[in-house]
Amino acid sequence: MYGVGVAFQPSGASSSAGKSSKEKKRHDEDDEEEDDNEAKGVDAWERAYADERSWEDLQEDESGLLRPIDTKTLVHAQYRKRLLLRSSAGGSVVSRIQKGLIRYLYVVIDLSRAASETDYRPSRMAVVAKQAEAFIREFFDQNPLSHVGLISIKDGLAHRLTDIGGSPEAQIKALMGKLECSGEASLQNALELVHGYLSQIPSYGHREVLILYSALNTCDPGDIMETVQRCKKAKIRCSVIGLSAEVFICKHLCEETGGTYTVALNESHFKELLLEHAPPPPAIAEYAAANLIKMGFPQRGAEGVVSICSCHKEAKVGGGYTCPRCKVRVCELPTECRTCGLTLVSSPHLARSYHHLFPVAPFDEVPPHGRPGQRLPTACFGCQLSLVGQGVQPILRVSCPKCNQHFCLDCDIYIHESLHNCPGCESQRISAV
Amino acid sequence: MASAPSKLYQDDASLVVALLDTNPFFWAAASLPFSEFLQHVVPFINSLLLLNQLNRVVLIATGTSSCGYIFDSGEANSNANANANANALCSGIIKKLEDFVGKDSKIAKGPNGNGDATRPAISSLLSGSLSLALCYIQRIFRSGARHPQPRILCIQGSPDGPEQYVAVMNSIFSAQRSMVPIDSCIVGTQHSAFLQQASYITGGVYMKPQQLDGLFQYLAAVFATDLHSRNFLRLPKPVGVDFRASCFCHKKTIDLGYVCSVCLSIFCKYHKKCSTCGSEFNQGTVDSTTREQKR
Amino acid sequence: MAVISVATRYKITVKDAGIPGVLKMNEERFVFQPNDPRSLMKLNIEFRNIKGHKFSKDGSKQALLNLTQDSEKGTGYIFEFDNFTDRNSCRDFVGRVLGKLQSVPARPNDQSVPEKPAGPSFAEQLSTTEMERRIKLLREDSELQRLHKQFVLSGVLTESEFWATRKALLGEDGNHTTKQRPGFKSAMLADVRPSADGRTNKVTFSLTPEIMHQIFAEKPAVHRAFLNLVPSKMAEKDFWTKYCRAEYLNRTKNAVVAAAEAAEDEELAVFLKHDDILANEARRKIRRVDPTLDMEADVGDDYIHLPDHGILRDGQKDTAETETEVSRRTLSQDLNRHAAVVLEGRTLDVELSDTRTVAEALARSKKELSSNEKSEENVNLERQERVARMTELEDLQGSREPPYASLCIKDPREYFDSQQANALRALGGTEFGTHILDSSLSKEEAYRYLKEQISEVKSRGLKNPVIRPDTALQVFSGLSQHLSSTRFQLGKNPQESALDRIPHRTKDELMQHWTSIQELLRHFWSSYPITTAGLYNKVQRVKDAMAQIYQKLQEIKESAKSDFRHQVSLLVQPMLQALDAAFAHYDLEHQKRTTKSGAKPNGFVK
Amino acid sequence: MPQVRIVARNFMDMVAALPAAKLDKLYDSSFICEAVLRSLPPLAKKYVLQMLFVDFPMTAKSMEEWVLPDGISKHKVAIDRLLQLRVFIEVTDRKKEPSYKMNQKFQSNMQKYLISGGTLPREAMTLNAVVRLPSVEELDTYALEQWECFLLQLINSSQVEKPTSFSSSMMRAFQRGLLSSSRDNEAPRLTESGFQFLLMETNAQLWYIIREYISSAEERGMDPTDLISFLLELSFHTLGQAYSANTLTEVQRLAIKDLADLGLVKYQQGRKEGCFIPTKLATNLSVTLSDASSRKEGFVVIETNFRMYAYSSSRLHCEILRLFARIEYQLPNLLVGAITKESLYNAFENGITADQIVSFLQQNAHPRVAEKTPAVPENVTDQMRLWENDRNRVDMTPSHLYEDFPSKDLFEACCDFARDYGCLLWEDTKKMRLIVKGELHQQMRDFLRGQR
Repeated sequence: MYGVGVAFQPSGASSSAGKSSKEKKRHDEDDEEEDDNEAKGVDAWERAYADERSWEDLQEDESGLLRPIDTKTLVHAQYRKRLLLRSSAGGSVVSRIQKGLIRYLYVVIDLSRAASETDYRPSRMAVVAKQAEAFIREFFDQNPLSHVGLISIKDGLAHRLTDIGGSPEAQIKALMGKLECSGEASLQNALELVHGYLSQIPSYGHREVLILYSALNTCDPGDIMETVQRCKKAKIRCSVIGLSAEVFICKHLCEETGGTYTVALNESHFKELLLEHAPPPPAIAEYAAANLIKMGFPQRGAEGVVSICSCHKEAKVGGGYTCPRCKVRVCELPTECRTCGLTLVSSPHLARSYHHLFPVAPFDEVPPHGRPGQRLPTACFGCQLSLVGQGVQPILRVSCPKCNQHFCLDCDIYIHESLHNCPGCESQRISAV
Repeated sequence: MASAPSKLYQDDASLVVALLDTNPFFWAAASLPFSEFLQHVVPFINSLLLLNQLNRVVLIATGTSSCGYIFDSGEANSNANANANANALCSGIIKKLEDFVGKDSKIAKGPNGNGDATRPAISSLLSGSLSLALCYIQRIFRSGARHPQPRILCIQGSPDGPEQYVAVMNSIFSAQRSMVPIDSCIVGTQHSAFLQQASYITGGVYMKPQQLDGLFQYLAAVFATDLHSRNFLRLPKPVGVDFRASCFCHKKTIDLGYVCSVCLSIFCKYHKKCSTCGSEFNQGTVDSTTREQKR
Repeated sequence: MAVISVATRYKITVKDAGIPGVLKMNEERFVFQPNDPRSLMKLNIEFRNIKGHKFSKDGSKQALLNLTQDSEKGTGYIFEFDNFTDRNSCRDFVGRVLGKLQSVPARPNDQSVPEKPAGPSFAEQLSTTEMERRIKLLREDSELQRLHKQFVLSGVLTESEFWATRKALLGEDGNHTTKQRPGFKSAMLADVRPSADGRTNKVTFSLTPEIMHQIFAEKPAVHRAFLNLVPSKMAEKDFWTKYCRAEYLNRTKNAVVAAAEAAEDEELAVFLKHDDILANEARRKIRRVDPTLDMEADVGDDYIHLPDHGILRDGQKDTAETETEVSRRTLSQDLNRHAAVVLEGRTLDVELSDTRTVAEALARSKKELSSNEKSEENVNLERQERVARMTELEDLQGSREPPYASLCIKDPREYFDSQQANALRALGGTEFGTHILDSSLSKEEAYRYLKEQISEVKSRGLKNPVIRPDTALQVFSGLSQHLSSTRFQLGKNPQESALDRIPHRTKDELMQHWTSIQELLRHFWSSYPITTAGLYNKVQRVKDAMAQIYQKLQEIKESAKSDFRHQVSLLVQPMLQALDAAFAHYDLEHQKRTTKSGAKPNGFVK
Repeated sequence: MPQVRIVARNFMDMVAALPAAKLDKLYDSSFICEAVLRSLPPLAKKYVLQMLFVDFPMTAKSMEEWVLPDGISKHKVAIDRLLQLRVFIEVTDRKKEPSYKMNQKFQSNMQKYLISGGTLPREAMTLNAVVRLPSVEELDTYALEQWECFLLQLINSSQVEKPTSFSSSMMRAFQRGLLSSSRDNEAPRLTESGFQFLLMETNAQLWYIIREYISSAEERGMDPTDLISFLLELSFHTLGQAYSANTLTEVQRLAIKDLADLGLVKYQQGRKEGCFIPTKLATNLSVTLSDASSRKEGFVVIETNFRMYAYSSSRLHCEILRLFARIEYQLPNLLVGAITKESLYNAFENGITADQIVSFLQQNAHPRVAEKTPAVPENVTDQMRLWENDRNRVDMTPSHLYEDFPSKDLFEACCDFARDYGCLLWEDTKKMRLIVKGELHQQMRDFLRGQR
C-alpha cells in the first residue's frame, strides 16, 4: 500500500546511488537484503508508532480525559546537567580559562553504507546533513573568526568537500551537493587527510576535527593507532558523535586527543550533542599557543564612491569595505582579502566572541521552600514570570550565585545559551566594576 | 501548515518594551524637565495600546544603581484590555515610577547611608535593562506560535558606561539573533555609541530629536511604527557606524593592527606580551599571508 | 649541423585537426612556433627527452612524424606535414640527431623552473594530460586566457607561478585523496554469494579482483594452492570455478556430495577440507589471544546450541544441528580470521588488476611479515596492556581531562575604550567623550529633584493637548524633509548611475585592466615576505608590469570624454590607490632590505 | 455564487457603507472611534497617529515621502480606507495639491482618549449588588455552550435540548442561504455555503450572524446605527464585569436578550434589576476576525491510514466531523473516526468540496501534528481530491445551442466570434449548429443582430 512505497524509498535510493559498476553486483544484493527486512516490517504508519511510541506521551486523568504529558521539567533537568558538566569542565566556576576562539574545524561526515540506515528518519545521512547545516550556521554565529571545512568518507576513502573557509553558505551548498552514501567508512583515511590539511594552519589556530560517524566499524589500510598518535602530536582535537553505538576506537581517539565522544539516541539528542560543539572548547594547556594575529579593520566605503569589488567583479556604489593594506574592495565582513590574504574583521566581530571570555557562572538550584528564614521572591527577576506554583509543589527556580536574584528555568537557559550576561548582576552598580 | 495560522494573526500586533532612563544626574542637568518628558511618554504608551487591542507595552526603568519593571500592560491587575481608563494607567505608571526611584536612591546611598558620595555614577545601567527586556521578550516567544511582534525602545539620555560594554554588546547580539530590533531615541545632548551600534546591528531606528518639546510627535511618527509597516515605510536611517577599532595601548583608531589570539585585545604594534591577558607571544606574529603561501 | 625549419601542423592526437605553425630544429632542441601567436601550443623541447620517432609510410594519406616521448605510453609530439618531402627531410634530421644522442649517455634531465625563463616554456615539465587540462581551462575561460596571454606569454609570470594560484581550478588537491588506499571491506567473504538465474539451474559467482585479494588474504590455503597450481597446472579461470564449486558445496552443506567430489578431485579437496595453515596458525595464536577480536575468547556466551538460536549468516539462519557443528566452528573462525586480516590492514599496494601479481605480492609481504615477527615477550607485553585496557572499568578511572590553560583579564573596560572613540567620531559628536554630567550636585539633591518632578506630574496629571499643533506639524515636516534629502543623495539605482553612462568599450577596457591588476596584485602580495631570490625576481617583474598598467590607466583617464570623465576617474581611482599601496609597500620593503634594519621576527612585514 | 456573502470581514465595511451623516453621528462615541481606528490597516493607523495633533491639512506628497517604492499599494489602500471611513477628509488647498485633514470629531475624541481614556456610558456594578459574578472561565464555557447550541439549532433544529428563544422567523432569517428551505415535511438540508459557514472560525460566523441580525433588525424597524454603536460599545465593556440592565435604552434591552441567546452576554436577573455580563465573544466583536481564530486551538489528528482522532468534547465538533467522516468511538474528550470514501461522498453530495475539508482539517490540526508539515498527510489529502475528481467526471456548463443559421458564412462568423471569447463548446459544420457557453449568450445575441 501507499505507506510502504514511501517507506523504503530512501533506503532503496540511497544505497544503489552512484556505485562503480565493478561493485554494483554486490550492492544490489545488499539492497535485496534490505528489501527483505523492509518487507518483514510493517506499514509506514505502523512503524511510526513502533519508533515514536507516541501513545506514551498521553496519560489519562482522573475524569478519564486524555492529556499529553508535559516534558518541560524533564528537558530543564537534562539541560542543567549538561550546563553544570560543561562549566565544571570549563572550570568557569573556579577561574576563567582560555577558550579556543580562533578555530579551524573540519567536519567529517560519514557517508558510508551505514549512513543509509533508516533508524533516523528519513535516513541517518539526511538527518546528519540537516543538522550539520544548522550546526555550521550556529558555529559561525558563535565564532566569527573561525573556519570550517567539510570532509566526507565514502567507499573507504575520505574526500574533501570544501576547502577550509569562512563562509557558511559555500560550505552548506557543497554539503548538499554531495549527498549519497556507499561503501565502507575509514577513520584512518579521514584523519590522515585532515592531518594533512590542518598541519598547515598557523600555530595560534585551534585545530579541531568533528566526526559524525554512522558506521560501527572502520576499514583502514594501516594501523590507526599510529594515526591517532600523529593527530595528538599535531595538536588536533578530535571529537566524535556516533549515531549507532559506542565504538572503542572512537572513544580511544577522543580520549587521546582531548576531544569528546558522544553517541546520539535520537535526532533531537543528536542535534543537542552537535550544537554542544558550537561554543569554543576550553583550550588545553599544552596545545595553547598565544600569538598576535595581523588583522585589518577596514572602513566602510563612503556613499558615492564607486569601486569594483573583488568578490563579485562588479562596480558598486558606496558601502562595502576597502582592505587597508592593498586597498582592494570587499563586500562583506569578516573575510580574507582575496588579494593580499589579510584577515579583515570589524570590531563587532571581535565583540561577538567576548562573551566566551566572560562566561556567566551557572546558577544554583533553590530548594523548593527556600532556606529557613528566607522569603523567596514571587516572580522571576528576568521575565517577571510568577514563581509561586499553584497547588502543592512550587515551581522550580534557580538563583545567581553573584547577585542572588531568582530566575525561572527558561530564563536560566536563555541567559546561558544566548544572552551571556546575568540581568541581576548587570542591574547592580557593584557588579559592574 | 504550522506557519499558516500564525499568518492569520494580525500583522501589526506588537510588543514594545520601552526602557526609560531615570538617571537623576542626567535629568537634573537635562534641558527637558523630567515632568515634561513624562507628559510626552505616557500618552505615547496610551496611543500604542490604543492602536491594537493585542498590543502590549512594558516599561522598564534604567536607574543608576538598579533596573526594574515599571509597567506591563499584559498583567491582569493593570487591566489587560486596553479599554481600561487611561487615567488609571497613567497614575499607575507614575506611582510605580516613584517607588522605583525611591528604591533606586536607597540602593545608591548604600547600606551605610552614604555610598561613594565622592564620584556619583553618571551612567545608567543600560546593560541591565536591556537584559531584562530580552528575557521578557523570550518569555513572549515561548508563549506560543502566535505572539505580538516584539521590539525594544530605548529612551536614553545619560552617557554610556564603559564597564558595561561587553554586557551591552552581548545583549545586542542576542537581540539580533532573535530578530528583535532596538530603537533608540536620544533625549540627551550627546550621542550614545552603545545605542548607535545597537540600532545599526539590530536594524532598529536611531534618532536624536532636535526639538524635545515635540518629543511625542517624534515618538508617534517614527517609533510607533509597527514592524510590519516598516517594510513599506522609509524611516530615518541610522548613521553608518565606523566599525574600525582603536588599539588598547594608545586608544588611537587603527585600520591595521594585531589581535591577541587568546583575549582578542587589539594593539597597534607588535608586543612581546599581551597587556590584557598577560600571555607571552613566543614566536612572532603570523601574518595570514604566510598561510597563503603554504597553500 | 644545419638548422632546419618547416611549415607543419602540430597535433596532440593523430585525429585532431592540428595547429598550423613552423617547426624549427637544431642540434639539441626543436621548437614549434604556431602561426597564431595567441595559441598556447608552443613547444620547446630538447631532443634528449625524445626516445624515438615514428612516421607514416610515404604515399599514405597523411605525412606524419611522431617524436615519441616515452615508448611504453606512446605519448609524443605528432606533426603533420603538407608533403612527404618536408616530412622526410625532418625525419632524416631527427634520425641523425637522435642517433647522436644515443651515443652520449642521457643525463637525468633537470626539471627545475629556470629563474628567468626565456619566453613561454611549459611543455618541458608537464605531462601531456596536465597540459591538456590547462589548455582546456584556458579555452573555456576567455578571461583566463587573456590573463595568461598578457602575463605568461609576455614573461611577467612563469607558467608555474600563473597556475600556482589556481590549484583549485586544476583540481590538484585531488592528489591528496589518490594517496589513500581503501582498507579491507568489513563485509565478510561470505558475501560472495551465488546468484542463480531462475530458468537453468546454473549458479554464477561474481568475483572481483577486490574479492580475490580478500580470499587470498583470508584463506592462506587457497592462496598457496593458487601459487602452486596457477598457471602451471590449470588456468586461472578453472581455478576459480573450482573454488566457487567448493564454496557452493559448503554453502549447500550437503557433506555427502562434498566428500564425494573431494575424493575424485584433489584440487577441489583443497578448498573443502579445513585450512591447515590457519589451523596451526590458530594453534600458535591461541597462546596469545587478542581479546579485542577473538570471538572464541569466551565460549561461555555462545548460545547457539539452544533451540532456535542460530547465527544469521547472509540472511538465512542456520539453526544448529549437530552435523553442522563444523560449519558453525568455521563461521566463528572465519570471523576471527577476517577480523585479524582487517586489523592487519592492507600491506601491499599493487593495483588489483592481475590476480597473479596480487597473489605474489601478498606472498612477499607475508614473508617479510613473518620474518620480522615480533619476539615472544614483547608480544606478551603488548597483549597484556591491551587486555588491561579492555578490562578496565571506566567509572573507576579518573577523568582523562587534560589541564586547561587559565586566563586572566585585567580590565574589561579596555574593550569598550577600543570602541568608544571612533564610534563617536562617526556621529560627529566631538564633545561627546569629554562631556561629563554635572556631578557637582550630590545624590540626595539629584534624587530629590527627580522625585519632585514625578510628583508634579502626579498632581497635575497629563495636559491636553500633549503637544502644540504647530510644533507637531513642524516636527513632522522636519522629518519628511530629512527623509527626502537622504533619498536623493542616495540616487535611484546605484549600479546604472555608476557605470552605464560610460560607453561599453571604455567599460570593458576598465574591467580588463582591473582583472589584470587583481592578478598582479595577488602575485605581488603573496610573494611577501621575500625569502628566496626567485621571489625577489618575481616581485621585480610584477612591479614593472604594474607600472605599465599604471600608465595605461592614467591615459584612459586623460582620454575619457569630458561628459563621463568623472565616472571614469571615479572607477579608476580605487585601482590607482591599490597600485599605489603596492608600490609604497615595495619601496618600504626595498629600503628595509638595503638597510638591514628591518629585522622583524620571522620576516614579518608591515 | 452565494457564499461570497458568507466570507464576512468585521462589519467595518458595513459601517463604511453608512451615509456620511450617520458616520459622523457614530463618531460621537469615542468607543466607535477606537473601534474604527483598530479596524484600520496598520499603515492607516500610523497615519492617524502622526496626524493626531496636527490640525493643519497635510499634503499627500509629504506623506508619500515616507513610503518605500514597494509600499505604494499599501499606502493607497490605507488612504482610501481612511477617506472611506471619513477619518481623513480630503481638502485641496490653494496650491491645488490634494492634502488630508482629520475628521474634527474623531481627532478630538482620540486626543481626549489619549489623555483621559474613554468613559463608558455605564459603570460596572459594585459587587454586592450582584448575586455572584461568574469566573472568566465559567463565562467562556457559557459563551461557547450558548453559541454552539445556537449553531446546532441552526443546522438541525431537531436535536437541541434547550432551544434559544429566537423567534422562528428570525431563525429562518439566519438560516436563509445556509439551509435549503426544502419542503416542510423533510428536514432542511445544509447548502454548500451552509457548510462553509460551519467551517469558518467562530468570530467569522458570529459576524455573519450579527450582520443578518442587524439587517433583520431593520425589517423590525430598528435603526441599525443604534445597534451597531451599541454592539461596538459592548465590545469595550470589561470582560466578566456586571452592568445594570437599567442603563440600557429600550432598543438595547431588546437586543441584549437576543445577544444573551447568542452567548455574547450572560444575562442575570438580580432581585430588583437585571444585569448583563459581556463574554469573550462580545469583547472580541471589535477585533478583526483573524485574531479570534488565533485564540482557538486545533484538535484533529489525521493519520496516513485515514484514521482521525479529534480531541474535543464539543458536540458541534462531532456534528461537523460527521459531515465528512465516519465516527467510530466517542470517549469523554476524544472522537475516533475514519475518513472513508462513503463518508466523503455524502459530504460531496451536499456540495462540500475536498479543499474545504482539507483546509478545515489543517486549520484545526492538533498542535502536536500542526508542527510537522504537512499537518494532514499528503496521501490522505491526495486521496480525498482524487475521490472528489472521479465524482465529477461530468461537469455542467450552462450553455446555449444555436442552430439553423441562414448562411454558412454567418455560421462561420459566429463560430469565430465564440472561439475568440473561448466560449465555443461544440460545433457541427454540416448541420450548422454550435453550442456556446451561457455567459456569452448576450454578446452572441448582439453579434447576431449586428450581422444581419
